[in-house]
Amino acid sequence: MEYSLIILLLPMLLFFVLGIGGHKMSHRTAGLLGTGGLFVITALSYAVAAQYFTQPRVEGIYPTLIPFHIEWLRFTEWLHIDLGILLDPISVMMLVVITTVSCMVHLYSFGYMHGEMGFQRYYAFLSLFTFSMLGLVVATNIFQMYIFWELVGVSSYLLIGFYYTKPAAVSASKKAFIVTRFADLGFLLGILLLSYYTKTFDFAVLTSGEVSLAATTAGKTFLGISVASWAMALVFMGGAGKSAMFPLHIWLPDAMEGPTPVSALIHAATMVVAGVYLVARLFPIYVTTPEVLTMITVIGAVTALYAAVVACVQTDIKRVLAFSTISQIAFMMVALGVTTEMQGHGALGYMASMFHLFTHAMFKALLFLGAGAIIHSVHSNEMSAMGGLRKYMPFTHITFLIACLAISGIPPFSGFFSKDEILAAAFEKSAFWGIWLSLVAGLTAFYMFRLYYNIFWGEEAHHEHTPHEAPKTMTIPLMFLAAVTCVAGFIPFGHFVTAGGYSYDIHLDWTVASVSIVIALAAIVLATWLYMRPNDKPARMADSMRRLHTWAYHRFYLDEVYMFVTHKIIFRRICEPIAWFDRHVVDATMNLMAALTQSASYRIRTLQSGRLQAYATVFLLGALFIAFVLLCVW
Amino acid sequence: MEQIANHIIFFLLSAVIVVCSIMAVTSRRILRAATYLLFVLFATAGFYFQLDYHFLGAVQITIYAGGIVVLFVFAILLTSKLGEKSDRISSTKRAWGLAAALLGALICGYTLCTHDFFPQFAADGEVDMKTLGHALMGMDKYQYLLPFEAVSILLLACIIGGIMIARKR
Amino acid sequence: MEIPMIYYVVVSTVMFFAGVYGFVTRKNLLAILISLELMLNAVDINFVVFNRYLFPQQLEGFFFTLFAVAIAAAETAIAIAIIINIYRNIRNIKVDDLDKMKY
Amino acid sequence: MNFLSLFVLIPLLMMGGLALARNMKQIRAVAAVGSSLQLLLAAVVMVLFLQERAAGNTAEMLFIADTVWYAPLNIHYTVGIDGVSAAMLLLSAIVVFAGVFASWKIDPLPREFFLWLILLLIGVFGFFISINLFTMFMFYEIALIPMYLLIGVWGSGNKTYSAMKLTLMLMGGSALLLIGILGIYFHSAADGNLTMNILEIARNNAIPHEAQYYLFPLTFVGFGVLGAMFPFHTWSPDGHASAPTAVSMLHAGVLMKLGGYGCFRVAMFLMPWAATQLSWIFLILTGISVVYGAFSACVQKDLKYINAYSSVSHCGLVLFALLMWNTTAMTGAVLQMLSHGLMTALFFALIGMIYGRTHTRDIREMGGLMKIMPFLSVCYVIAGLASLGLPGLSGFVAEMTVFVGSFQWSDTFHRVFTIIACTSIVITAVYILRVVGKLLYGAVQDEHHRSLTDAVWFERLSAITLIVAVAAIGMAPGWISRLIGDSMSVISERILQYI
Amino acid sequence: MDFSNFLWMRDELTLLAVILILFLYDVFGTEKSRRFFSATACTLLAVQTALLFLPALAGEAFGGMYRTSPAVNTVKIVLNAGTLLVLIQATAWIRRADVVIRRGEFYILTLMTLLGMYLMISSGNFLLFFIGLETASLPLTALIAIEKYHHDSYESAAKYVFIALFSSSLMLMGLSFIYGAVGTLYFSDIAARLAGTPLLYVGLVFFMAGMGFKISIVPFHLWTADVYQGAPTSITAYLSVISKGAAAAALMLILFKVFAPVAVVWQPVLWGLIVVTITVGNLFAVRQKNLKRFMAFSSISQAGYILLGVIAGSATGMASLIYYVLVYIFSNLAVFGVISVIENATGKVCMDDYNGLYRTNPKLSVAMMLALFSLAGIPPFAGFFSKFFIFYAAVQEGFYVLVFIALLNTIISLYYYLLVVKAMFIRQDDCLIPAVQSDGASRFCIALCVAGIVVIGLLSCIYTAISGVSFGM
Repeated sequence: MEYSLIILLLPMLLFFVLGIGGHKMSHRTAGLLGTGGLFVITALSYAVAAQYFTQPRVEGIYPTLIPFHIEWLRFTEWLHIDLGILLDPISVMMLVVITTVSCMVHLYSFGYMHGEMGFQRYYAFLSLFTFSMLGLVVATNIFQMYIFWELVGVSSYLLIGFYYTKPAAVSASKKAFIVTRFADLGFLLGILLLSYYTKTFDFAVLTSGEVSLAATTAGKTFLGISVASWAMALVFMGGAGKSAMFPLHIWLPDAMEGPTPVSALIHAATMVVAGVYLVARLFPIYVTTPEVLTMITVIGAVTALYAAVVACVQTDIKRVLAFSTISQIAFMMVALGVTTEMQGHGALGYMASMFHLFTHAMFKALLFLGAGAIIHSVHSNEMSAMGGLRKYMPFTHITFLIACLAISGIPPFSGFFSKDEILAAAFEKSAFWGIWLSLVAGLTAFYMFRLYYNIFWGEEAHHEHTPHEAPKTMTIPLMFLAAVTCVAGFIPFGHFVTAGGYSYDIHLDWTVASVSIVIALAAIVLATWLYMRPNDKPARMADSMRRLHTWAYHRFYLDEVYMFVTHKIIFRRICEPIAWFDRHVVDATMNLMAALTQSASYRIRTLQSGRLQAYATVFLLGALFIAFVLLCVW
Repeated sequence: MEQIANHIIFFLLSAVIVVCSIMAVTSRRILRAATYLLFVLFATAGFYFQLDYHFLGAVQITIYAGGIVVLFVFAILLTSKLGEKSDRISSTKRAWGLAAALLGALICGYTLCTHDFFPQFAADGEVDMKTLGHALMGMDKYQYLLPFEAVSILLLACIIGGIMIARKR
Repeated sequence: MEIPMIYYVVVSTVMFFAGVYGFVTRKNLLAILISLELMLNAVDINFVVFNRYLFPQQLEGFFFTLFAVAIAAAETAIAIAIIINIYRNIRNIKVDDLDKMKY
Repeated sequence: MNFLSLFVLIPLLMMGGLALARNMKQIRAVAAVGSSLQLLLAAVVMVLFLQERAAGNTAEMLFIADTVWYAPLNIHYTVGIDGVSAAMLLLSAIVVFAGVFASWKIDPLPREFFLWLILLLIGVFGFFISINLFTMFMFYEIALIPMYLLIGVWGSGNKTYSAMKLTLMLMGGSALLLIGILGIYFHSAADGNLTMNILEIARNNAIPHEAQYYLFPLTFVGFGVLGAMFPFHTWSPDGHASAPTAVSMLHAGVLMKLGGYGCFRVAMFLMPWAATQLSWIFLILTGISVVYGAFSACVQKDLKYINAYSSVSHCGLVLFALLMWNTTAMTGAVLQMLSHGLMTALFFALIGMIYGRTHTRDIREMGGLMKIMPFLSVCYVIAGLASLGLPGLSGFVAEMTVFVGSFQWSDTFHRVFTIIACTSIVITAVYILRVVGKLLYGAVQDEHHRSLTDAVWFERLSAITLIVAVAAIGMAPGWISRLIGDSMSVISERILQYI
Repeated sequence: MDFSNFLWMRDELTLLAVILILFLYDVFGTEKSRRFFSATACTLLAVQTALLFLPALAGEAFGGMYRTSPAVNTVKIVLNAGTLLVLIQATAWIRRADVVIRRGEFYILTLMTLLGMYLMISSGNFLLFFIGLETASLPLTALIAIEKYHHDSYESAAKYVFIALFSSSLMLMGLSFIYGAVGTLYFSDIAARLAGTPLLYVGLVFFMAGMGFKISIVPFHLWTADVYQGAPTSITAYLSVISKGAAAAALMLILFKVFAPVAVVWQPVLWGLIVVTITVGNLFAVRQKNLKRFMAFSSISQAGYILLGVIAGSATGMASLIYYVLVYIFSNLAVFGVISVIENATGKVCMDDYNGLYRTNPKLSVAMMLALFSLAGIPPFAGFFSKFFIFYAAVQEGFYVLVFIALLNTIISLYYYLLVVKAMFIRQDDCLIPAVQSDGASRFCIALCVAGIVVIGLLSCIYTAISGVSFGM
């Protein structure tokens, strides 16, 4: 499968071509080049997937393939960064997800970004992102992953800040980069710690159990926690940053300042699940550190609830979707967190997580692209500017509804199946997490339908010009993704991707499923009652929970806390004092030495009084002084 | 007896030297200072005679007393009015001067007094002129033709320099 | 010759430092020069006395004094020439007028 | 005299050419041709070096040539290069090449400007090819003094003050250095065969421990001043801020590297025992440098100050990594030198070009330049990304090598300082993005700026040269890392045998 | 009488012949024929300098009164070269109407002081040494006062002569103590009979004070600034390099040859003097505005560096000292050459007057700058090498701390040298000094100095040659 290398190289080539020569091309050429390239890549990755999954299993699992591999940079005898392509079930699955969504987004952008300034630049960045993301998922070692991890970070930065004249976009991009960078610091330290003890970066070695982190760090603790846990927790910190886990999630809602297709691609479907992917990739090690898995579960659960609550009261449709994304990724994290073993019953969560990753990518991309179409036609992100759009935008309406149903967990849409597996896995672990997640699932259904009704039903807002259906380039991706959403649930996912690699037949646990369906339906009904027709019930309800509403609306003031910490503490209390110290203490010391010399020079000038006799006196006294000293010494 | 006379003369000369030296540096009338200097120089010549270095005493009188002091007197007459008294010396200046002089005298005196001189053997009478002449005109060790020539160049240079500065052009 | 050598030396030291005192305190340039003569003369006594008492077999101190006297004369001559020149320029020979250049 | 001396000879010929040049055109021609020749030579030397190594020559230094200079004092002119020197020569040649084009329109007194610049080059190149303490020191000082006039005459702002401060502080460093070098020389052999040849001193390994105890700090601090080690870095912000473009480029890009180079080539290589005993002090200082510079850069308002503090941080990392002794970290240090040299030269070139148009360096007075001068802005972003360690550009390679190397020490002291140093990657991101955000993005602050033009050909050439070099190291670091690692392992092994 | 003794004095006699020829020329030459006086003087001195390059003699004459050696010969060559440069440089100034009448005296007296210095460094007896010293300083008094109607000139002459007399009487006192303690004035005998007694030490201190006056060591330096400022620039140049260099060489010879057994005494003394000299000289120089005064303090601190060679007291120290003096002569004379050209043309000697000099007088500015860099010890100029070597010599003998202090002082000295460079190259002024058309002699002299500054360091043969003779010191 050597041609899988092309999947990586082609987008890189496209990036260079579009980045360097783009401004000389017409929009059309650039767009066609980018989109065409993506189609090729998509086709190739489907081919890879097909070939990979049709190959015979070895001892019951799909073998891990490394079709391409070079040493890139050698640090020590045993530590070296390699660049290569690693194909195993999850990376192949991710290849498919990424190329599919990316391809759709490329196509969609052709319409969405039509006539925008910097159209070529946009496609160049998209190519860069695709390249980086693909590189990330096929990484053969953790350092390669870190490299592409940083690259997706920067492409995300560039794309969020695409409208660089908009201050909000600029600060959002900055925020996104710095927050994830901070998380990456943890990731890096985690890598260093991990590699210091295991003496390798290689996934193959790390996950195959050739070296055991637990064994090499046995007995070593720091602050009462074992070094192995520290390492894995730090690595998870990187994942948490990328995947917007509480409390590092704050960048993601702001990231919605980027063009909507970008949000669909990066901030919904692909990059944000990198954290989940990372945990999944290193799962054989995580299994050996249960306390870290517990931490992941807790963080995921808290994030899921938090994001869902906040999503209920947001008015900007992209923000609702952003919080929904956070919440859904948290679901995946929880699913991984509740996984306790590599095989057997306890390994269900892993599969569920990957499955949800897959389905979520599709329907969330669909939601974002739909939202994009809406924004494209009403030129606003605010719900208040929408309402009753179902008449004007039928395709969008239908596809959006499908996505909403999918995310709410209504069968037979894909979300139902994957979410159900997660709930089942959670219940497997403990009823507490099961109930918690079921509740959050209910909230999800509620806010999604609140969104849906507010956009397509409800009171019709005043439009300056009549909203219209999006062009073909935009609706085709919508329809494609909707179709996928409809059928994806029936993919025998457990057959392809499981923790241990062994085939696993998904069978719905109907008790769990029926409970979740009931909760979801109840939530939908509530939303319908509240939002389908314009009325004052929502306002009254908000009034009745005034404080909760305000706090939720302001995202529990977490941004303000961050602002306080960064500006008031880091800038005011650290940076400025240091800069002051540098100028007024360190530098002043140097200047003081010069000033002292000058003043000494001024003080001793009277020695040179110009008077002959004073000179003679000094002369004589000098000689006498030396003589005196000598006499005293000898 | 001769010893006593020697001693008396020595103390007389010493008294003249000490007193006149001090007077020479404190007298406010410049011409008197020059006169005191003359006395000091004479007394010094006396020392030389007493030490049986008659030639040196003669040189002292002719060059110093006869030459230099006369030069001084001419210069004084040229540059100051008769009977003019110089201004009083400020007390700080005097204090510095005294301090420097006393300190110097103390240190030098102390060193000289505590030094263990080893007189090799008693001196024997006068140095005869022939020895002197040979020493001055010889080129061996302890003979001084070269310094003699060198000093002549120095004197020539000083003459040229002195004339250049002092003449009116 | 029973007079202890140190007597001479003490006298010369007194003379020398009297000269120093004069050099440092007098205001008239000629008076300063007179003080200098005292200093030079004091040194001559030292040489002579050392020669006579300590190392009489050679005449080194003797000749040093002889040449020192000659040099002193030359020094005096050139110093007086300078003083005369100053007098010609500013009509006095006070040392206080010679402190234009300082610091 | 072997062909390495050409590195000194070509600049000399250039000076001759400049003296004869009659007009601006000829001056430029001389400068451009000379710097291109120098670049070519550096590349050729690199190739020859690699060939020789490939042919199995494993001597510490290659192409050694030794000429007696001052026989009575045992002073020789000795040249030779190892992998690090070859890399530094190439770096210098690249930066110089870019610098010449960046100062294409220097005004006033172009001839004098280039003359001084080239004198600086003689110092830099001479330093890197020398393996004799005396010649090393001589070239080191040659490189320092032209700075005074270059900043004083062609600089901006408070230039005389900055120039004086820079010169005096660096001279202070070299004062420490001189005594250190003489001390090393007089202890260089136990049998009386004193030598100034670094290789021979190392071979003799005769410097007594008590002498190392004071000679090591002298030489390390002496070079450390030029390497902007806290608290001796304060010449750097003012100096860089006032210097003209090409001088900032050369100074931050190449000259500061002399400091780091000297630290390991002289201080650590010759006095390995003291290095093991004393480096903890300097580790603390350089660890402080790294974060301190970065934090300071966060609140600066002048573009050049930001970069200068960033240089303090990055150069601090160089020394920090050197003091970790192991081959990986030391290799990382040299990579960081190369990387910082290139990207900071790029930064200063761009800042100079922007300043030349807007006549301000205050980031509060600028904004939205991306729209007005896209080429420069994109280059600036690339430089920024290189600085904050984006994979694919040189900064990443260097930093990661440093961190991985530093992390090989498992005691708490080294761990703590490694982690402190690692945090700089976040702080760097903060200040780089802050500048990029304020300067390039957002709305145009000053309406007059709308009429400004983008880069012209020589500016583009200058920037592109550097970007290509940054990207080349960033994308294919293997060979250069191997090249450096081979040379650094000699030094690190010498030190490691004492612990 | 064995007149062959005089054959040893080849150098002195040829110089004396030059002086006599000039004397006769001055006395008997007509007004018209004296136009060539300067040229003749320079040529004759050049010829005499060339004669110095004859194979050097080594030995004693006049029963040890006079001694010569290749090292001494080398010092003489260096001094001669410096004097020649000064004379060439003075050509323009001495042609000025108010001093041209004293032209003959100028050359004769200058050469006589040179002769005095010859005697100083090749004497083998304190008597001859003292005569040489006086011959080297008394005519200088007349030379300083040569512009005798200028207040500065006679003020400085008065200061010089009185301090000179004071110091020589103190030195005589010291010599008398030494005589009293040792019993002879012949160098070789002193060295043989030396015993450390307080009397000897006090005598030694007074002797060093007297030499300190000539070299201008702090605290015996106070006359220096005033005299340098007041004297005509050419004389200042002569004082600052030749007189100082000769004295330093003589001090080294005497301390090392005569007082080597009591080195434990004079080395610490010298140690302290060096520190104080360099530091105080530098501190004073920092604030100076008048360039000649500035150079005076600079020369004081340079004297401190020169003494490093003395304190080292080794063959390397000797060679480094001679080399240092040679380089110092070239550097300082270049500076004074420029100062005097500008002073002759405009009468300006203030640093502020030099603002923007590069605009109008680029060549002079560059010469000045190179010379200042050389003085500051910046490579690749000769000053760097000479400083390095002298530090080398001192460190070789273990004077680490001393060298360290000296090195820290080089920072201050660099500061004030750069002040001048700053004035010329960086500062701008409305009233610039106009373009100065200097005369050929000055130009030649400055060019020679600059060539020396650039070349001396890079050509190792000069140092090697000096080093080769200094072992036989």
